[in-house]
Amino acid sequence: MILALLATVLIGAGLIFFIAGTLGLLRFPDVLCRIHALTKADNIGLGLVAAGLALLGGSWAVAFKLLLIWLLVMAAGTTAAQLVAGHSQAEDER
Amino acid sequence: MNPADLLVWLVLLPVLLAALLFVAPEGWRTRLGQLGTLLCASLALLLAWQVLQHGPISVALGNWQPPLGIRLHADGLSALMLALTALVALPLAAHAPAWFVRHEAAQSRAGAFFWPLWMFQWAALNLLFLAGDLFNAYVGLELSGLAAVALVALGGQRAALEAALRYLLLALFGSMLYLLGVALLYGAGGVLDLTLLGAQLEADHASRAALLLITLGLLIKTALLPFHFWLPAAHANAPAPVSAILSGLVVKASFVLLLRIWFEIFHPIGLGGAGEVLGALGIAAIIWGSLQAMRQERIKLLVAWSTVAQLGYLFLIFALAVELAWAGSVLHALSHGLAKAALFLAAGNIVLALGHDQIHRLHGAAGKLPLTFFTVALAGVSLMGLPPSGGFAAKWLMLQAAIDLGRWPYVVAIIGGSLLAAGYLFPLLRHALAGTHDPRQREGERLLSRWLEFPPLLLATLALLLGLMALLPMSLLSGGMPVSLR
Amino acid sequence: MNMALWFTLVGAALAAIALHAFFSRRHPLRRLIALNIMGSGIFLVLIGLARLYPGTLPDPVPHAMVLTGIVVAVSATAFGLVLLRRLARLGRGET
Amino acid sequence: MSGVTLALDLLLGLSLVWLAWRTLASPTLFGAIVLFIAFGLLMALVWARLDAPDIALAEAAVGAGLTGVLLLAALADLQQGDNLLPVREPLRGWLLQLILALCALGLFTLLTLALLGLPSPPPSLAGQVLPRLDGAGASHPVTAVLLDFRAWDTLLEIAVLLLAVVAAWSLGSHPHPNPRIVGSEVLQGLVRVLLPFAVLSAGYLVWRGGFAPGGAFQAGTVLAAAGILLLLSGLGRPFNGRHWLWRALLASGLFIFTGVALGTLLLGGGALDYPAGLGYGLILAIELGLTLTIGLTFIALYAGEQDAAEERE
Repeated sequence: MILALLATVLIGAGLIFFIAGTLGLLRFPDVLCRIHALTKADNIGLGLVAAGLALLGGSWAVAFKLLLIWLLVMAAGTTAAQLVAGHSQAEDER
Repeated sequence: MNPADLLVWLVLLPVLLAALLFVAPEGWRTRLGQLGTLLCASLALLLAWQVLQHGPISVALGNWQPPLGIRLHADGLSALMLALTALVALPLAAHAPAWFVRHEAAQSRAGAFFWPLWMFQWAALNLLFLAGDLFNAYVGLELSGLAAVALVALGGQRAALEAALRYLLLALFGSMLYLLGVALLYGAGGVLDLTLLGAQLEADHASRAALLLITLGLLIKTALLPFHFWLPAAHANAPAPVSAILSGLVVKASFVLLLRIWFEIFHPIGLGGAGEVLGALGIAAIIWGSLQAMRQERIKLLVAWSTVAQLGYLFLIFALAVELAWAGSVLHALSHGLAKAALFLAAGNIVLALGHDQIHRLHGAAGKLPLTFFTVALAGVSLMGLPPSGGFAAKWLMLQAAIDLGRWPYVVAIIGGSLLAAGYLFPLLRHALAGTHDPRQREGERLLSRWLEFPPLLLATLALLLGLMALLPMSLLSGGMPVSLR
Repeated sequence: MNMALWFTLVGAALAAIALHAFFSRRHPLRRLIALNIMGSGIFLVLIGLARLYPGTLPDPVPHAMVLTGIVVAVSATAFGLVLLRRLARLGRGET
Repeated sequence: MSGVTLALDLLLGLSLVWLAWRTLASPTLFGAIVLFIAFGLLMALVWARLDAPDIALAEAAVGAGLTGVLLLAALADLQQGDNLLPVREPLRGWLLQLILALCALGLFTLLTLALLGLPSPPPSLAGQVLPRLDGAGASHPVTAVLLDFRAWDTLLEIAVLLLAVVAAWSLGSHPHPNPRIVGSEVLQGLVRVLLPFAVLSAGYLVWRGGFAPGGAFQAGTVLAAAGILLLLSGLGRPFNGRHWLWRALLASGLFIFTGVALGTLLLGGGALDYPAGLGYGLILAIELGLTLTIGLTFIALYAGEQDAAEERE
């Protein structure tokens, strides 16, 4: 019961980060700011959701898989953000 | 070999050959392709013989019987279409390499890629002629469509690529409509096997909608008027051997599938009223296609528009739903397949030899290319439906069916169509035969090698002989007549 | 309303929208996208029908059909795109 | 709770339709492609909702991922200079617009009537499949249908896949997409990390396919994604189609599949009728071959054929 409550809180908090990130993506003026909002918020947001789900999953194996997913998404997200930023910088300099 | 195994071999052998031809070095492909053609064609003729001797043959793949498994089924109609494909493929195997070598404008690699693509097409055609399962036929349609588009694109020029792209988009759209219809039929009947579906279906909303979608999808692929607009550009801009395959065989595959679905599933549940529409469209195609063919300046476009007109005859069966018309329709598919393949190969030869394809500049060309224009004339006899050709026998059967039923518009259309065909074929021959003898032709130099000239002549002769031997296909067909027509 | 039936209707709507776009758009890239969306709509109809089967597991036959359909669709799309690129390069005068 | 899921299903369906509309109406090609990828991801969610995890995996990987990459690569190529393709979308006449709108509406009405009129529950083959799973070479029903009951379809689908490569290569080589990210060290770092994971998860997916959602298609696409990343990062080079070995590898899946079909036929059992006890092994062999072929095929379709001469440039 306490576990379920904790999980709900974690997932809810994660969703708030997602919403904030999405708002930033939509409202911020330029590419770099948008990336900033997106990656910061989504990394933590996904982490919180994954943590909440891990509590609900009920086994270490599930928790480990969720951890792996979080790490891989962070690695991919970081790389993509870096590539987009580099591309936008190159466009600006042209 | 077990006769049932032949059905599996007829699909798998060309698939295997296509893969081998792709892997083989480009220099080996012609020989390997010719050898493979010989093998596949013998198997097809052997199967036709078996069906003639012992009646229809079925095989359940993986020994899983329908409704769970997939069934291949060879009846008289399949046997005839398989044999037609083999009879077109054999002369083509001699003609195509010579054509690709001579044709300078094509990409250097077109000849090397022709073989694997054609083998894929052959596999798809055989599959569609044998298919007993609606979804399996969908995969066959996609295989055939993609191979056909790639074959058109072998032309290499901008016009060929544009035609190929348009063909691809419409072919895919047609398959989508077909698949949507199959999905509805599965929802309504819970099976994919053609025969089982026919026994199970009722005339409800789902089957009516499926009828409409499947028919539209296959009409686009068969290019019945008003869905013919992609055909002339695609068939006229493709390399000549490819045009022969597309006009002679590929459009017939979707037609045969439609014929089966219509008479095994929909006709029994009494949606025959829609057949009148298809028959009327058939008449319209005969008239409009012929009129357009008369207006063409280029040989290959004329021949392509003639295909639009001749495909119209095939659809008369949907309105004249009786045994005689069924036999006439199938016979027409056979004779048109042979004659049109001959005509396209001959047209390609004329373009190769003269360096242009303008009809009004053909003045006296028959003197330079007597054999090729003789081929054009022979194929024309069959297209116009003059005795003793296969075209004559086919039109005679349809005519008799129309008279028996008292359907006078169809009688007029069948006879008028022959006159219209004469209207676009005679000017071609008149231009070629007219004119003075050019002294330069007298040097005895052959403009075309015999590998180029004899294969189309053979095809045109076969189209002519079909009329004399019409009893053979008729006896094959009588075994596989759909129940709803008996 | 039944959830599976609802998604079959969504599939029907997707097919109808894509049909409209396929004929009202001219750029081949857009028309290929329209065909892909039409395909998704049809697949949705099939899988919805499969889920209407009253068991714990859906009917696997439409699932297999859709998996086959997805691979066929991507093959055709990929070839269409290569054809498109070839045509574009021809238009730019490259070989 | 059911009220919430109902609302979510309604929302999911409506957003799918809305996203499709936005995709098709998008003013720019780039926008259309990006929205199409998003559409694919939403589709994956719907598949999961409809208890179709196999298709959810395939849609996310193939439908959204691979098709998206292919579309973007083509767009990058098309936007280099003028070409023959229409740039502007001329507004069609109102009559045509009206007819088209009526056609679309007609199709929707036709389908709705047909679907609502279906018997409930509709007849299906599920009752045929489930009792026969014991005799099949795979216990996961979808894999059993794909590679045993209807293996013939799958064989021909692999033929379509090879045909797509042959067809694409028959058009001649096209330049490997060469965006600025090639050579990015960050990307190379990521690829080095991801590559072992990709191979591992491809192997896992194939093995899993025998008894649970997964299989050769999903695994092959994971391999293809790894390969495309290798190309993009500049760590790998496109393969040379002039070498027969590459072509043989591309065709290997089809060779194995037709080999099994003809082998079973020649041994007298009937094509694709796996001998008792060998079903599982044969299916696994076919799946491994398919995984490799599917992976290589998608890479080949993405990168195009590279002539040895062009590679040296």
